[in-house]
Amino acid sequence: MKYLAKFSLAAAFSLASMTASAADIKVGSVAGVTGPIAELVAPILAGRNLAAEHVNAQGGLLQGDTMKMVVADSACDPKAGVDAGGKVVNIEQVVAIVGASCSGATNGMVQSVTIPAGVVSVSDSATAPSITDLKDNDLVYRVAPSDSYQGRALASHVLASGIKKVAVTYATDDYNAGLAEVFAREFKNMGGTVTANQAHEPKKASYRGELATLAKGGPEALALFAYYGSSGITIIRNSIENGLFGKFYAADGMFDKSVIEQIGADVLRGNIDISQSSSDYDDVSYKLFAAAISAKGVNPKAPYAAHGYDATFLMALAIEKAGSADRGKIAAALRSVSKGPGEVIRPGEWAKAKKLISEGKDVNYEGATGIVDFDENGDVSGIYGINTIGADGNWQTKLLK
Amino acid sequence: MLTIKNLNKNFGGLQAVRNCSFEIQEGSITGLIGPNGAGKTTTFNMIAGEERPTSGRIMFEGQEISGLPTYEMFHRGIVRTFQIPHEFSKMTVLENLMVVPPEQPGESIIKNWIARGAVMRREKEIQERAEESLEFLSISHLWNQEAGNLSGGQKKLLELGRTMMADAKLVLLDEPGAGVNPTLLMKIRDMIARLRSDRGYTFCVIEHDMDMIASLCDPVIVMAEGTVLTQGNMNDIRSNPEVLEAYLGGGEVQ
Amino acid sequence: MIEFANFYLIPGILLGSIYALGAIGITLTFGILRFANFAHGESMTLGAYISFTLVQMTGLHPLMVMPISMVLTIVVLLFIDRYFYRPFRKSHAIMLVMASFGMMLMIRSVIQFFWGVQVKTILPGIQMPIVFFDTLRLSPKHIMIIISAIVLMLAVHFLLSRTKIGKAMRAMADSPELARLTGIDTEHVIRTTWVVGGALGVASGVFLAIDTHVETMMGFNLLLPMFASAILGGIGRPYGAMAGGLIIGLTEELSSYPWIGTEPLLNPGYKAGIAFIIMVGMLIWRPTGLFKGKV
Amino acid sequence: MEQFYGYFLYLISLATMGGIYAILTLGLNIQWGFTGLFNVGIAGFFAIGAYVSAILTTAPSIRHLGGYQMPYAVSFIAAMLVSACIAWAVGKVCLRLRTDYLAIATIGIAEIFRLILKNETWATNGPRGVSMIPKPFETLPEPWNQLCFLALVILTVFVIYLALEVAHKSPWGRVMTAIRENEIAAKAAGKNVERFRMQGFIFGCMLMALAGAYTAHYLKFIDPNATEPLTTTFLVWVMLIVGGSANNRGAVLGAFAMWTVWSASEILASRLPDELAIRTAYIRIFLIGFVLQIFLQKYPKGFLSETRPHPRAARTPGYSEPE
Repeated sequence: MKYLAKFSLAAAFSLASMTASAADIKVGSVAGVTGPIAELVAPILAGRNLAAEHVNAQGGLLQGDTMKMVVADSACDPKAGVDAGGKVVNIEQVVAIVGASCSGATNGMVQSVTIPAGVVSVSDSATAPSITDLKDNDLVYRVAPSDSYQGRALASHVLASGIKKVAVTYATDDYNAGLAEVFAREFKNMGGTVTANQAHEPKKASYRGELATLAKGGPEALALFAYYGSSGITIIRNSIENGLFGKFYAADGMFDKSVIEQIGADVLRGNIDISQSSSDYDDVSYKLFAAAISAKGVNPKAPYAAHGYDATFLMALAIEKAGSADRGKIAAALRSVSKGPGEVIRPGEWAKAKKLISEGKDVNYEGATGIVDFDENGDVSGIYGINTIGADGNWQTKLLK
Repeated sequence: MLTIKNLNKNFGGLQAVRNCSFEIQEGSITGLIGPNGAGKTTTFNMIAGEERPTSGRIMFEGQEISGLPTYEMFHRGIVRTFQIPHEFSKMTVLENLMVVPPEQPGESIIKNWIARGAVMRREKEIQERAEESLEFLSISHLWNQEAGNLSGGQKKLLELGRTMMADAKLVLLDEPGAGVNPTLLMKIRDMIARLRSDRGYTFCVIEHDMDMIASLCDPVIVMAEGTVLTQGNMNDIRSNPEVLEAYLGGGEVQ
Repeated sequence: MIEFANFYLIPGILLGSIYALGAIGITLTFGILRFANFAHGESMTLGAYISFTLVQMTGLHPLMVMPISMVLTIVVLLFIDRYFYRPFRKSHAIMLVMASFGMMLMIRSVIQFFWGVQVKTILPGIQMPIVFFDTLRLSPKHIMIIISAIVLMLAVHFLLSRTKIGKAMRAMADSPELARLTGIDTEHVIRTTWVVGGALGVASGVFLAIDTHVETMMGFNLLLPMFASAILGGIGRPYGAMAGGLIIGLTEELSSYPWIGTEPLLNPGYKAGIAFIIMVGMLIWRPTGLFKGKV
Repeated sequence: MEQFYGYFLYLISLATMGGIYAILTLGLNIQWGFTGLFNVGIAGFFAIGAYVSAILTTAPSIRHLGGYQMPYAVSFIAAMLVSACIAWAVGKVCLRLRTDYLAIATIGIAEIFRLILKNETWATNGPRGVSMIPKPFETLPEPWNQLCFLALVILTVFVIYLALEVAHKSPWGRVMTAIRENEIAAKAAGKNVERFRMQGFIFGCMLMALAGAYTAHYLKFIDPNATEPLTTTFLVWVMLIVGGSANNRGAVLGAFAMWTVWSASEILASRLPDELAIRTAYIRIFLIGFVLQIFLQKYPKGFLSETRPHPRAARTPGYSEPE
């Protein structure tokens, strides 16, 4: 009996140590692997993993520990988000979380798991303004800027390009509905006219009827808030084929190669401007990131891939800065590594950062998506680019100042 | 007690019941005979509320009841049995009977939670009554059998037992003797007679066994091609040439 | 007025013919195998994905490879029928509904596993419409889809009215017991049902893919309108399904026409609910459908 | 030590969600197990409950209807009542038709409901959902708040279970069984079949709404994605079939077992390399469908088959126990 007890205790401990071996520091990587935005998630995960790879290749965390990303599926569903968060926090004992992807899943996960558990999280693609309002004990951060910023940025861009009257249509999902709301409000405030503002149900076969009504009242362009896959491409195609709209303004849900592939570069050239919470593509930080991820066969401009990288890299810096895999200390360190004072660290420069931190110096991460300085709400202001189609038939980005 | 006036029932192009009118007197055991396809069962279905008449009226105790749903008919005291027994096959014989009584407080889901006492008291009464019925039918030894496992004859008895559990006034029996051995047939006949005298039920019986009709029923109504051909006592019927005609040479009417 | 035709009527007819083709399969399984096949949308998706792969491999037009993808999809359907539906032939229909329910999840996740969830295009690029009489705009691919749909529906009509197996199918949809008594080989009829329903399903999937794109949820999104079409037309009535599909497709598109004033009559966000509302109305007032199907 | 505390917390969350699913399965068991109604719109009634309770309890917000700050008891009851009314209307139309129609109609209802949630932004904040929903016991320290919430859920499951056991064994349950066994005979026995079906349908839908309300408070957030049919309708069906329909214990068992499998299978999947881990997510869904098929074909009764209590041996002489 005694032996049995001893044995099972030993077995239990070895099991426990197996799941959290001394050389691993686990970071949760929660993303909507299945569900409505599954198609966007693969490049985001690639971004996150690239950051972890850089860390591990250049000396690892703390005493050479491996930064291990533990994937969990939040399915864009708050139920799944809470479940996924619970698993990485409690079973995997992660020290911090990158994610979740969708605002809804993030909202559920942080409110009912990570905030109570005192685990810090950095989302790379949750943009809902409501996340700003949460009582988060300084535990919820995001490198994806709130929609409020992007809506405003796009609105001013549209006016700046000489368009005074637009029609707005948005897909009924959390991301696009929010953006459209901000855009329409800001556009009006800045003196523009919104001739029509209509929701549309994603994934329908045709939007010709909707577009015909939207085209009334003489709008000069269509402001389109949709994911490219669920309705965006169909809407552009329907519009062009039927001569309803020729000029489009869209947000980053539309930013994908397949828009060009499916519609054709020549038709779209000069006729589509897509705002994107992006990066300064001339910035040295972005170039470092782009080179590294292109080598993996992933498009560096894929929506939120760069954000995935930055979120993960910041988390690694916070762990290093905290000096231990202690959840509370990591949370406390996160903001300080994101902004000055301190020496600037860029994507891929882990070895340098590690050395500086070990010498007790401050670091300031300037990432692929910009300077990523967390404000008091854990948000970043972000920078926006406008993508147009270049002579080579690819997206070309101009930074919005 | 029951009056049927100019009843019609069409199924698509087929007219199953045609201008059918008859009366059932209180306290009688009325026989309903006729060749296959004469519309007897359809008439039953309409009286019991399973089918809605295309036109015509059904009056019960002076009230129009045509087109009312089955449970309404049941609550007015019209209870039926089926030619092919319909039992609740996975339930025990006792339960089969205990389902039937109307207005059980336990049939309200809420009363089961808040008025257990009343429910249990009524259950006890019902169970006693069911056991009495089983004894009357002399199948009490089968009380705990699943009804689906019973023999054809036993199922017929169970059908009869169901009518005893209801507060029936008029009982419609659809071929109680079909597929039953002669001994049991005699028993069923006696039971029907006793139920009339003891409990005051009125019966209407569809039956092909003419001996049974002759010894049990008065009057007898003959239906053919969806309408009433004639009615009277069995002797009159036997000598009626139209009836013989209807039965294709009268082979079945002895 | 011409705007009405261009942007509401023609898309409505187009959508309607896609629904109609899918609904024929639903109504046939409903009539002959006596169950609501929840996996029908997924067989459309599967057909579209197979066609997509074939187009990628051969570079041919989707319509050219469609027959091959029909055959492949039908093979899958027959396999599914043999191992997942046949064991329930004698059970209550609801078991089949549930089995088809599980099948829906299985087929879809297999598609997602092999092809991924990225949206794919089967016919890239923009096709500018041909303009008739200066105003009426018809895109060549839409003409092609509508003509192909009409050809397929005529083929179904020929099959049901002229061939022996077609007559047997109709007999079985009318009354399975009677059909069995008259010596119809029911298994053969059932296989033919899968063949016909599958082929039409693939066609409607490919047409939808040509009009829009290939996507893993495309079949499921069509399921409700197709059920509605089948019910509207009367269960077990292939001609009813065709009419029902057209009506539902048209109503969906016309619902957002600015009949009164300049605003769409119905918020287009609710477009997907139209099919359902027609269906409920039908269930209340005339559950047998336009063509007197089964209840 | 922390690892074990983690396991403990995970077990709490597993049991909480399992318990919420048990409420759903018990609701479905009334409909399918007792009454034989094929409801595929579980997500719709779940959503009704979740939103009604969320809107009634949240603090005022510019984003959605709210600010009523009602006590939980009121909001839970309101959620169930609203669901009951909608269930009544649906039942009125569909219950007299073949069972498949109910399936199609309910799946339609669920979709319509999602459309309403997405489009009526003034009330529901549209696709962005209702955030900062209060959670019972959340002011207690960790892990007591979670334990108390779990206790609330388990207590609810237990009370519902007892109530349903009583109902199943009662004359009400007897009539329900009779209707399922032989509808014609039940009608001939004077039972108002439509009314009993309606009762079953409404009671089931009320429980689904309650589960929805609990979920909203548990997640502290609700949006239309949380009412996705895959995890709110299909998974519940598999739970009931696997556990054993018409058996309340089976329903509860199936809910806890399948939720554990569903949730824990991901822990294994996350051990795989990334590329595979992403794809495994789809294998999980495939397996859910496959498990359903296996149980339908091989074990149609599930783990626990239906048991109906038979009346006890009578006192009247002449009765003997069957051999």
